[in-house]
Amino acid sequence: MPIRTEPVTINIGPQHPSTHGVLRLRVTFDGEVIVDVEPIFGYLHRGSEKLAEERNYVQVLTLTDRLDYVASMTNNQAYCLAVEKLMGVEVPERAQYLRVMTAELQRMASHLVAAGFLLQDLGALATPLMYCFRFREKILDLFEMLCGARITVSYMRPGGVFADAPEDFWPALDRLMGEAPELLGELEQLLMENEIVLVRTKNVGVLPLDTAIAYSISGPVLRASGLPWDWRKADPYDVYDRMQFDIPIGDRGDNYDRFRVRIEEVKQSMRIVSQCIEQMPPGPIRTELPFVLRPPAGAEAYGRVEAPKGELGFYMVSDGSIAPYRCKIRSPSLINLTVLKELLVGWKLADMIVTLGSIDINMGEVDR
Amino acid sequence: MVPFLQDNVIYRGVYCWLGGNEGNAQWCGGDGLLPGGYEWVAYFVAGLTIMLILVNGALLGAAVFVWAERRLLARFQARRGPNRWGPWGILQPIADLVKLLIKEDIIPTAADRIAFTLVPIIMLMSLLLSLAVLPFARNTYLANLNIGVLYIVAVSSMTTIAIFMAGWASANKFAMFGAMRGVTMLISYEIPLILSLVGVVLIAGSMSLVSVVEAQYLPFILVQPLGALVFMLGISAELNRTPFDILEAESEIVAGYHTEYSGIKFALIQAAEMAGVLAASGFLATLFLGGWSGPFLSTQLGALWFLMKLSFFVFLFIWIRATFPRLRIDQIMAFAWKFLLPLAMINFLATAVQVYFFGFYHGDVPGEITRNEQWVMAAINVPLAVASIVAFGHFAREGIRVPAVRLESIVPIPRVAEVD
Amino acid sequence: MLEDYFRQYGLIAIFTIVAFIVPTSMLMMSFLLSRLGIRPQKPNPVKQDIYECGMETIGGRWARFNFRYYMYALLFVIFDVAVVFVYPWAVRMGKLGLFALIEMMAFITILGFGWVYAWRKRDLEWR
Amino acid sequence: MLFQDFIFWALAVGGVAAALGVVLLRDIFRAALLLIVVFLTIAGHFFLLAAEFVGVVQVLIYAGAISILIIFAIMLTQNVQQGNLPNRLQIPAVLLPALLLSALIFVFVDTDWRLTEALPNAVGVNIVNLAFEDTTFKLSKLLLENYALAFGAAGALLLASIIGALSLVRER
Amino acid sequence: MYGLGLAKGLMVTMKNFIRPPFTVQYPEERLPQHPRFRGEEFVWYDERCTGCASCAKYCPLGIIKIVTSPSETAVLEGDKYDIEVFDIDIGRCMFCGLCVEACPYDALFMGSGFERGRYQRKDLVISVDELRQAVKRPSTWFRPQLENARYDPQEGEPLAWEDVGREKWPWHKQEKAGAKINRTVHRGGAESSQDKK
Amino acid sequence: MDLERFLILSAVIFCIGLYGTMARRNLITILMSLELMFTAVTLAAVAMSRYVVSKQVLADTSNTSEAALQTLLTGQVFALFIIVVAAAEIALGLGIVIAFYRSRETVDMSQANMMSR
Amino acid sequence: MTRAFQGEELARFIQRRFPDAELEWDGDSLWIEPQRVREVARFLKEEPQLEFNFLNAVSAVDYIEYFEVLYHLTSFEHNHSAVVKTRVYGRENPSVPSVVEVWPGADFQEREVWDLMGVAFEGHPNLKRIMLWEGFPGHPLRRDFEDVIEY
Repeated sequence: MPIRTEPVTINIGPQHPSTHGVLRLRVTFDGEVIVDVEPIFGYLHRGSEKLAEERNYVQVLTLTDRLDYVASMTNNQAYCLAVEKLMGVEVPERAQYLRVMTAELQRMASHLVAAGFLLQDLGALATPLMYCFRFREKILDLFEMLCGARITVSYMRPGGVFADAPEDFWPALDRLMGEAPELLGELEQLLMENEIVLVRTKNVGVLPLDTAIAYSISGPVLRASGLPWDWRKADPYDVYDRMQFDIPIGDRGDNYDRFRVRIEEVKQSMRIVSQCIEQMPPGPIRTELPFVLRPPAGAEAYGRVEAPKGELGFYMVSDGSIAPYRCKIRSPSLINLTVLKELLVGWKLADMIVTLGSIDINMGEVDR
Repeated sequence: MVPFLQDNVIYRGVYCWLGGNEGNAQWCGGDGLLPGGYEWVAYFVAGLTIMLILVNGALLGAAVFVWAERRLLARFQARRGPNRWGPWGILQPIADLVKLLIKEDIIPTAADRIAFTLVPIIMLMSLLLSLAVLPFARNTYLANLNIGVLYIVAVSSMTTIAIFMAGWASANKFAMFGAMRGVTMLISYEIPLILSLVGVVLIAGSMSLVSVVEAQYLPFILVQPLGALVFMLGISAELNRTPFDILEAESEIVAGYHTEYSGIKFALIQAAEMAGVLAASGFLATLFLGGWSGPFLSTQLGALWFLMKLSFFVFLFIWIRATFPRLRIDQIMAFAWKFLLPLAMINFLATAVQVYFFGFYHGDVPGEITRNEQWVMAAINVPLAVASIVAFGHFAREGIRVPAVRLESIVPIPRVAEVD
Repeated sequence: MLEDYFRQYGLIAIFTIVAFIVPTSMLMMSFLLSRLGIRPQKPNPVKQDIYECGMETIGGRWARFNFRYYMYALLFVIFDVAVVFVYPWAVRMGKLGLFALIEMMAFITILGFGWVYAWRKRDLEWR
Repeated sequence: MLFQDFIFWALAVGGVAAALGVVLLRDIFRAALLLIVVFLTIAGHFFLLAAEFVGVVQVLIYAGAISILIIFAIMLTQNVQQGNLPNRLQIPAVLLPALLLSALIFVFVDTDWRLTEALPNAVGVNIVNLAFEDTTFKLSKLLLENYALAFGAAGALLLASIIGALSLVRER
Repeated sequence: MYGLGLAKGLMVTMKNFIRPPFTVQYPEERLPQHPRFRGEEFVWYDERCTGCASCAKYCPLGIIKIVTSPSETAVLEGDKYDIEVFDIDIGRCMFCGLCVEACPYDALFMGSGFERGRYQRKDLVISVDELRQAVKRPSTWFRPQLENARYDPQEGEPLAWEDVGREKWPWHKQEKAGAKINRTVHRGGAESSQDKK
Repeated sequence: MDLERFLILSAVIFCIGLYGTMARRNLITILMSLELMFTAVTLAAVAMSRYVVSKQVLADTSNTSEAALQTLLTGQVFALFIIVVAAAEIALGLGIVIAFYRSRETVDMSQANMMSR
Repeated sequence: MTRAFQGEELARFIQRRFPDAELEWDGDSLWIEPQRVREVARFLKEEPQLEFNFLNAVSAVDYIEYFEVLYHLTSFEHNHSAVVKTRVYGRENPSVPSVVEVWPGADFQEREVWDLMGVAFEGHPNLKRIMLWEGFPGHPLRRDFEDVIEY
């Protein structure tokens, strides 16, 4: 008969050094091993969907910046796609290229943050995090040059982007693309073969493919489980159909694969950005639309993009007024969290933090 | 005057200054301040001088180490680090200390007040006590015990109890987690730690640290590469340094066993930890890098050589901390029991056979391994170390395989023909 | 020399007292500062609560722990005893000769059996 | 001798008080901590008795290892704070040790011990000093030659206790 | 061999140890700030503002408060409205710039400051007087005319209201501007600021 | 009085340990008391070794060879063996306590008389 | 390109399996009866020609007289997508069968819809508030929700 060890229930979060925002997990442990997990959230709930119903279509854009504040560009893109679908508006080619380019830069930044924090969770004392942030900082610098803000960009508008890139943006981008492989290579050298990282992440937090699909997992987490599914390929929006890139996928769906897939995706994003630079056509950057949009009454649209965290969708319903009747946000972070319990039970406390980090959630997006 | 006092530079200085009476004239060269018969005062003052040096050295060293670690870590991370207080921010630890001193000292209601308060005292005490046998220059030490090596291990094992007390007394689950993890890890690493020193003792023929330094014709890091490696890893586990810092893993259990500590108690625990790194570097330098002996002028510049070697190890500790993530508890346990323990065993058995052989060769004058013999041992032991690390390495690398991420360019082709 | 021995340990004893006094005096200093009003001392129930990520503690204070920790302690005690016995032999290895060497090897081998047993029974693994 | 006497009495009083605490305290965790204090004071006595190796082994094994094992066992079982209850046999439990103690003290004081001080100084050297200098060195010969069999038996005992204890505790 | 990956990692950190640090010593040393930077202390030109409150209307958070009254000459001479209150609550502002985008007269610009720390929330509200007195270094965000003129809010001179317009003030020139503002209007924004440089 | 005070101290601690083994119900306390008794005996052995000299050594006063001096340390060797035995005892004893706890959910000695069940 | 199923096309599939189902379609959306949601969901997932194994999103819209619950579906095998909707009438206790059994990923989304919109899901294993705290009055995403919280 085994010793009856009383399970210990501990709150991990909301005030914990590494729960990626104000996520609270009620975790029950037996020794070090997790028996039960219950995520409790809502600490950052701002009611974005309700707020969107009281703002006009352009104003809602500023709310989308604050969903996944690590990847505002892709949020903007998803929202703009939905509104454009709603209005039936075409976007000029140059604007599409600019969107794809910024979205890919944003993806790089977001994946770097995810990778950096994953390693922080492994206990790497901020060194890889600092290297990741150094890289990301250069991208954010470009964003500042492009749209005046680093995080909450509000760059895109329904019908295009608000402004063309300034002249000195292009040399700066070229410079970044020149030094990016070295920065990324350094990170890979530091971590990809590091035995400690390998033993900590390999075969830990394994998410089998069928479970991943059943739990509606999307984005790098799904790809790490082995399905080459990427909305940029499956249902190309903007000009992704003109881009050459690969979809990195993992073998087992463990933490290492998720981490590795993100790093590989950064490389692919670099490819896309350089293709954008090459192909960038001249032309207008914004379809002329009134400042206050009035989509036809009863129209509805579901616009989605492959955000760094997964499939980000906006389901918009219009009633013909200046504000959306309903703006439902399909946030990948929330839905990827559904599988958390499946992933964590049976693993140890230390793995819990890493697995949580490898899902790469953003509380701004989970709670909305 | 006993021989042990004659050898000791500081004792001798203080003793001669204060109490050198006629009986000691032949090596003091004159009378001291005190009249005859008061040698015990001189003796006492001399002892206190060294204690003063040790205590202040440890605490100031901890302060400097905090600063150095923060600066160096910042540089490793492409940052700048603290640089506001004083030149290069050198006064930062003082500012921190003042802040912690005048910070409210909170003891949780649920805590066991006595045990809670005793923890920082015990931690600092065991650290300071372990310094007593450290020779930090030629013939400069508080005491040269015959059991020096074991004394260090024994005294520093009291830290384990302190950590456990901290976790238990805090009545905090994170602290308890940290304490249980910490104690389990510390005791697991103590065995390889003790075993790795057997080789040193075998060659030196004594457990006294002074004899160990004197026996090092070659730095023992060459003669005992495995021992040095195991000791280094073991001691960094004992010090809760990365990659073995599971007992205060901030990303998992907040601050581990000292989650509830604040104010001056926290400062003392930190001081004990930081000074612990210095002490450990000191022991590493003494046991494996020749301590105060240097290539030249080791009599005069002993303290300097010692300090340089110590700084080398301190830098190594900081470097490792800046680079590595932390291991998981089961991996840490497996590392201790399946990797370090056999390595320590191999080292100890190999050294025993070698020493026996050389002792046999010497005939009647055992215990003295000459320089050439140490070269021979180094030549044997370095390849042995590499071989055994490779051999036992695969026990520690269970589950590591080549990275496996494929690139797929195509989305799976739909089974139903697309309608476009 | 016994006199020498006692001088050394006398110093260690004094040093023990000093090492006790140093941290204690620092705690006392902090306490005095609070008396002088330099250091604040304003306890309240929330402040003195146990930290558990900003939430109230779930369940009781005393969590009983998994016995896996105990297994390692058990192994440690036995190996510690064994390892300590190596030291007296190590200091005079040269003089003791072949018989002692073989005896020590035998001793270590016997314990090695214990180690191998624990390994084979998977007690060294954290399950 | 004054200093040694002072140390002796300090250690003795502390040790006896801590030992009383071990058996009388209700909080079993504190009792275990006091047990460590007893072990440490006894180690101090060993150093006083010129048995440095035994002293350091006492610190390492009793205070460092056995007490940890005891504390872990306490943490594994219930009722830390109220776990150390007295049973019903209080009166015999006080009487018997008291009787034994008085008998022992009587015997100790009454016996005419052959003391080492009685050993003459041979060739100008104090034999006691010689005997207790570097005890570790001398102990090794006793351990490995005079008591070789016991040494081997200790190894076997340790092996047996590893196997026995592991199989007792292991979860099945 | 086991440990090779660790050694590689150590080499990477050592390489970074030797390099100069990436971060800068902030107050003494500043990173270049791009002209489009959307920052605090909005630049507002009283002369250009008609008090139409488009900015207030398009602010997603509604933090701009405008109170206007017709000036004495307004009815007769077609003068613009007097602005009595123009409060921007910076404490709640999220610097999206929609107010600037909405301004039809190029009267409101983003600023480029970011150091407006205050102890109280009410101190964060910018009043009309502050806006009038502030040094006018507008950000080039959503103002292509400034950008084409390569105006740099960090380095450049403060701009007068005539210099910042998108067009040459067609409606003020004849019937409105002269009534209140006694200035001759003859220079275009873009060219003039280029001339200055 | 040097020897006697050590012996009396040892006796006092031994008797306290004896009281603990008899008067307490918690099995772990009983084991702790046993450890007290063990250390007390160790102390006595070491004290004997330091102060008491055997008949042969006393008789053969001229013999100051190492071998004869070493016999003085026999008590210390005994102490070491006692420590080994104590360690083995505590490991097995606590193992039994844990096994007992596993089947009864208690470490109370007064429950132990139901062992026959 | 992901092929979006037309409502009519999808309806034909469903009618073949559930002949008595009342279906409406319009453009690319399809309405089914609320009580039939779970059956249809299982059919959509298991029918080899459809294989909607991925549930993109569960949404709800408040149209005052009824609530519309939408299921955005995608098939990874065939790379096509569909929108299935259902209307629930009544503002007091609107309720739809839960599809957690079919797509476990609906768990948090259904809880969210319940929390914010007040549409209950029968058979959901753990239907409680997710964003807001227990005891929050009302469901804030409803069009007639009035803020009762005093700040």
